[in-house]
Amino acid sequence: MAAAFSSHLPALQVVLALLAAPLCVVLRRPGAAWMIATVITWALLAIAMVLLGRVLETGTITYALGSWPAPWGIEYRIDLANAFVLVLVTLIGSVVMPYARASIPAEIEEPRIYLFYCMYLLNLAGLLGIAITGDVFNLFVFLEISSLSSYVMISLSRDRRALVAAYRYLIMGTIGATFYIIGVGMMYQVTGTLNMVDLATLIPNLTDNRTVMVALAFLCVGLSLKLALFPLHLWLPNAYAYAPSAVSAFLASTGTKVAVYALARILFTVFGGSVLIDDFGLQELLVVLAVAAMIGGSAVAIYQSNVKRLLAYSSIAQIGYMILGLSMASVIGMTAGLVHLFNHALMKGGLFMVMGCVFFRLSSVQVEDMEGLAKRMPLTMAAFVAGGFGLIGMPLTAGFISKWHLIQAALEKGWWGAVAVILVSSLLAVIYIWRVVEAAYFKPPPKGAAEISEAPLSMLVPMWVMIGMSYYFGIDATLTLDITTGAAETLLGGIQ
Amino acid sequence: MGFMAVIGFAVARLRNLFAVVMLTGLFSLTAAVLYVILDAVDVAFTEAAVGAGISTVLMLGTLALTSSEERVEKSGGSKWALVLVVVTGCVLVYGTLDMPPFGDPTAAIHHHVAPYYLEKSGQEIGLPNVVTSVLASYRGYDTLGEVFVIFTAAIGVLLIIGRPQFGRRRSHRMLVGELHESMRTNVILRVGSKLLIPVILLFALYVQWHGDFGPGGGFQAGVIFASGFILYALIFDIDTARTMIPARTTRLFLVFGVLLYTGVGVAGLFLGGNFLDYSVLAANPVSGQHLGILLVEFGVGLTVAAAMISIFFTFAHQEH
Amino acid sequence: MSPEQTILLSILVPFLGAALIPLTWANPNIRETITLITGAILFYLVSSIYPVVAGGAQPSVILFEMLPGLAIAFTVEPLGMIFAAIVSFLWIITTVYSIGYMRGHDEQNQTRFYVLFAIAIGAAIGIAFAGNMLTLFVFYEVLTISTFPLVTHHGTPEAKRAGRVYLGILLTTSIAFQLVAIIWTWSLVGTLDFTQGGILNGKVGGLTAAILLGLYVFGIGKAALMPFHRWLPAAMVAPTPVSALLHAVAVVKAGVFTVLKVAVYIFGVDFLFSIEASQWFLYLAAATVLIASLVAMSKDNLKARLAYSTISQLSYIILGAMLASDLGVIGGGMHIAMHAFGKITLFFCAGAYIVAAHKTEISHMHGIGRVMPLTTAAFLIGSLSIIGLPPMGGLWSKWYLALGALESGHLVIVGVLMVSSLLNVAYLLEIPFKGFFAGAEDNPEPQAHHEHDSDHDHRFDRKQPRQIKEAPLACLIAISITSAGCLILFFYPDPVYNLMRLIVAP
Amino acid sequence: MELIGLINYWIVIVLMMTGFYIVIAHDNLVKKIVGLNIFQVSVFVFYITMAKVKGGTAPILAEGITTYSNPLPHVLILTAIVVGVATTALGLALVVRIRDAYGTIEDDDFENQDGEP
Repeated sequence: MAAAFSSHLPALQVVLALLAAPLCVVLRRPGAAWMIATVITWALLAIAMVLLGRVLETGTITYALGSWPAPWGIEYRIDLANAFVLVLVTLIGSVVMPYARASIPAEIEEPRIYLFYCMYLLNLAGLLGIAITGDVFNLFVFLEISSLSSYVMISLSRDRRALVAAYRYLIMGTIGATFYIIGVGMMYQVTGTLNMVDLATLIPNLTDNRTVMVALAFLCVGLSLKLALFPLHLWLPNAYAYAPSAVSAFLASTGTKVAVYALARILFTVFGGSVLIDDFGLQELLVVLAVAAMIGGSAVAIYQSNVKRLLAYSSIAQIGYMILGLSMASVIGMTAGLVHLFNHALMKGGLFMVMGCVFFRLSSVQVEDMEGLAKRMPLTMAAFVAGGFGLIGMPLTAGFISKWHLIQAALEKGWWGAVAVILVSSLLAVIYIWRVVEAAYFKPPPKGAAEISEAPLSMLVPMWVMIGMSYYFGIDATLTLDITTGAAETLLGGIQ
Repeated sequence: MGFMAVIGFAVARLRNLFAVVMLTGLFSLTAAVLYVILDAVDVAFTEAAVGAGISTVLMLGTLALTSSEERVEKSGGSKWALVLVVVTGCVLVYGTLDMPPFGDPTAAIHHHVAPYYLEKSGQEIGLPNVVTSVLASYRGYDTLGEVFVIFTAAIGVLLIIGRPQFGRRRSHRMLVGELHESMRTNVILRVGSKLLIPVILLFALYVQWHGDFGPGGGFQAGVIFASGFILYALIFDIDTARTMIPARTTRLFLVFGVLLYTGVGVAGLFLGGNFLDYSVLAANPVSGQHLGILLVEFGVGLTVAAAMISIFFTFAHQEH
Repeated sequence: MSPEQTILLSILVPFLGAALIPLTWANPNIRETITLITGAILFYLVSSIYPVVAGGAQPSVILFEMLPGLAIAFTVEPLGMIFAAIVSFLWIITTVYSIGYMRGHDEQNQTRFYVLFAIAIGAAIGIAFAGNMLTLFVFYEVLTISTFPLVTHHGTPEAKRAGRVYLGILLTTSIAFQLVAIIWTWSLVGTLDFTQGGILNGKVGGLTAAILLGLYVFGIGKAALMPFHRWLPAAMVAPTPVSALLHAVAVVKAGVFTVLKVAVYIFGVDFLFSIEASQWFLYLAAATVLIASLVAMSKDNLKARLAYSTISQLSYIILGAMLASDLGVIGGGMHIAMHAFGKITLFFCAGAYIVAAHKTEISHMHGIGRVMPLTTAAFLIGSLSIIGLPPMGGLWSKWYLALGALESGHLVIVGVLMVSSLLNVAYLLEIPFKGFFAGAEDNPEPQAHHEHDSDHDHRFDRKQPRQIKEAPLACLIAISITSAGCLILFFYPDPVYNLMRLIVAP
Repeated sequence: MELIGLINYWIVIVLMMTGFYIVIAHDNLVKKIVGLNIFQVSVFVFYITMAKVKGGTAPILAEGITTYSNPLPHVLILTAIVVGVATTALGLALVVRIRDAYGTIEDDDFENQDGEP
């Protein structure tokens, strides 16, 4: 039986999560729902790892849903790039879930919790579905599953600002999705297919077709809204700032990352990447936006007093790094972008988990309230410092690896301005991390501050596991780099 | 289409949200008519039921819970909005320049994937309605995804505004406000609808099973079924309607629907096919497809109906 | 034990020590014993590698690959041997000193202090033994981060401000310049291994080489070349043992050591000589030597004066590197050793003044030599070594630097060395002379302090009966060992010299 | 003329942009969702328009008919309609909660109440 199922792993990767979600609804018990969500996430991680291993061994895997061959049916197409993303998403989920057990009840009303886990599973399924599919319209459907469930998860926080944040995210997200289907429609109109590989073979015959160009523009704008590329990032800061902490940790390290992957997939697999190199202005545009995000995001982060918001702005800057890497359309640049996708997910996930621990004890994530916190929550704040080093790009952290490659790629292209921007952005990161560190380590606790102790072990351990991984992949980056280099080569296949 | 444009502008200008919502319903209805003209009967069916029916009711419900007048706004931001919109529009128009002319049978769109469906679905699936074949089988996975979207929405609405322990407290007046009051007292409406509702429900069932042959299918049926109930609740009493289908039941149906669909897919796995491969469900591939589509459409119908009803009642149970 | 294992162990030992120290939470005696034992083991390990290196071998070990093709690797070559030996030896001494100082001064958070100290030493050893530029950079940053809490040890607003400057400059330079230089080098030549003769030699054009050199020299902020020197005076808010070992030896020497490494193994002496830009940095270093000396003269705070003196002395070593001649490099390498012993003595003395007499300002130290004769005598010895007068070790390094300057034909530099020595005399000898020979009546009236009741505490009245009130014994032991070191190095500079010869003529 | 064949698309574009304008220019939360609806419906019309084949009939197989309109866009739009209504429902649910929490459904009132941008 096991052997029979092993060929169906691509389908199970998504379907397991889909199946588990309704089960949570039926069970109606928070503990049981948590248990299901956790076990399923771990199982999905295992599946993703097996798939990654298989792709490394034998190359691209395809799976025809309903046994209808593409392009008539929908196919799953797993190469190194998305196998890598699948592992990332499930990995983050696997670490966040144990953490959620204590964190979620502190931030969501008890009777809603079991439904929350249902939403989480749907979100996970949506993200995995986006990553794994080889069909542009199927991507839209799963994009919507993940988006709708993120809106809901964000709105569950007890802070009323989360409602407005979720609403705005919903509006912008839906506009993004609508732009995306306009683009898909136009592509379908001139090619007659929705399959990515099929599109990739047809589009080169349509160079200079204005419809294709506009389709590309709409696809890019739509996905950029989802991945919060400057200046389409407006929904992100509040959404991450006011969402429940476990949700922030999960979404910040997966949601935008999957959208970045989707953009790369559209640009490089579907459009063959040549659109970037040809005289179209798209490359320049992406670079400019990425640079603006890197500087702007970091600069605004400095002035935030809500630390989760600060981290959210930092995310906008870090997304700029990824887009910069992608837009270089070179193997090193793409590797840098993809490896940063992974590394940043670990670091930012870890940092949001830190803030979850802080919120758990302090019921606030304002810098002023965190004064003198290092004495009272030493392990938590040490994790913040450790994660912060990653954002800055100190050696031995995963952030260093990303920065190393990004600078190398920029040097290879001779883009000195980009090098300068990367450096300036890292230095700005020093400042905003320092602000929090200073408050926590060098200020006395505010008068009348409640006696608080360390966060519970069930939150500390996953948090440190996440931070620890960001160090592990900073110290020995050969594994991630081998995979991302392979993935970059796959994605860039159209260019070489 | 010109009519739709007029409605669109009217919506943009009007401040009375009530009127705006009604116009939106009208907009959807017009679109539905248009779809019929353009040969998309299935879509027209759905649009009419969803766009003109469910969406409008939900919006009205929201208005009753919030306020029905839009405040006069400052015009500061809207200039930029206008510029942005015009630019986007121009880009789109630019994009149309290389599009095939309207209705051109030689366009690429009609010559790559689509002909396969039109030519082969007759033998491979054996249903006259190609839309159903594509929907439920060729692209059945999309449809599965979409069922999950509606499932997400239903659970999401429950999470956002649902009462955590709903089903126990029954005393909440629903709030489609004055509308509701006046309807309830209107004898003609009451009698008329009493006659009508069973017909609607029957019609829904017909649409459900007929989807294989003519326009119709799970979505349409589900939405119509839900509409029937909603109508009943509007005209009679929300609590009575609620007792007929308690929250637990809706939720059970909701879950059952999605599980049915997914289950059919998984059954394909156990029987040696790929996920959602219906051909292996029966000895003969074509009858396997038949069976699969039937079950799947039923799952869709159940989910959609349960989701719509659940969403509606959740809204209706809000206190002002 | 093979040399390779020894290398790994000697990097591991300080970190192990750091891990053990917190386990002794409440007991200072055990804590300090562990530190001492760790130091002793470390010194034993490092010195056991000496014969191997002196014999001309360069044991090396690859730990693991960090990036594909780039490993964390260690190679012990003569320069690193010198640096490691100095650091590990002086750590023991400094620990002895710390025991006296930290207890005598009732410092807070002593456990944290010892832990971070051990980590910093580990990082310094890592820098010394680094086999490629990436490894060096990693430990370089570890050193920056681990010393930061030591600088802000007191947690006062002043310490915080200083910490900000410290971290700001060191991180900015290393991230913005050094890292770029390293990555650029990597993408140009595909290796970062320290190689005899240089890896860039002949591979890059003049302009690129010039920019790279600039990125490296400025990027190594720890070398405190002007205008990136501000962090060093700022770091003086730290407890004195930190200033002594880290900011006179480990951290700053890590900086100039890196400059030397880059000059010798990344560029290669010959290639460096052919780059015109090396001349600019030569003169920038010369300017730093002079300006820092002048600033030092204007400082009344003893530790601040010593800090500027350090800046000046560090540029001697940069000078040696930029002379791009064999003798210059030898002089630079030797100066690492000579200056280390001299300057640590001076800082120990400064700390002793703080602990025993609570004096920080030079203008309050008149007559202090009569109260603390041993300390002040040691100060004199240290000063003489820094100035470069016989019979102190400092003579040799200046001698070779001057020879190197002559060899390269830079007469101006010889002049700079002369003038600088004179300035050293002026700002360093002031303290022992006034300490021994000036009385309280020679004190300039400190107007600002006049209204303080406690004002007379700051002076030592010749008419009062002499009370010898020396620093704690532990401090004195440390001071005497290091000042003896200055003397010994005059008579036996051979170990250092021989190692340096190996670098230029293997 | 070729351009005449495109006029249909242009009208659809005007519709889309009307909806888009309502979404971004209006501050009222319900109206934004209405705009979103109109925007999406217009996109659906766009899809259906492109599926039309002159002289074709609805894609329900029958004897004697050889030209059908393209069925695939119909399928896609069926899916998209449901996605649309799901989004609308969620959006409206959020509006209801926002109204509970803030007492208003005008976008620019929230900042004033929360006291930070």
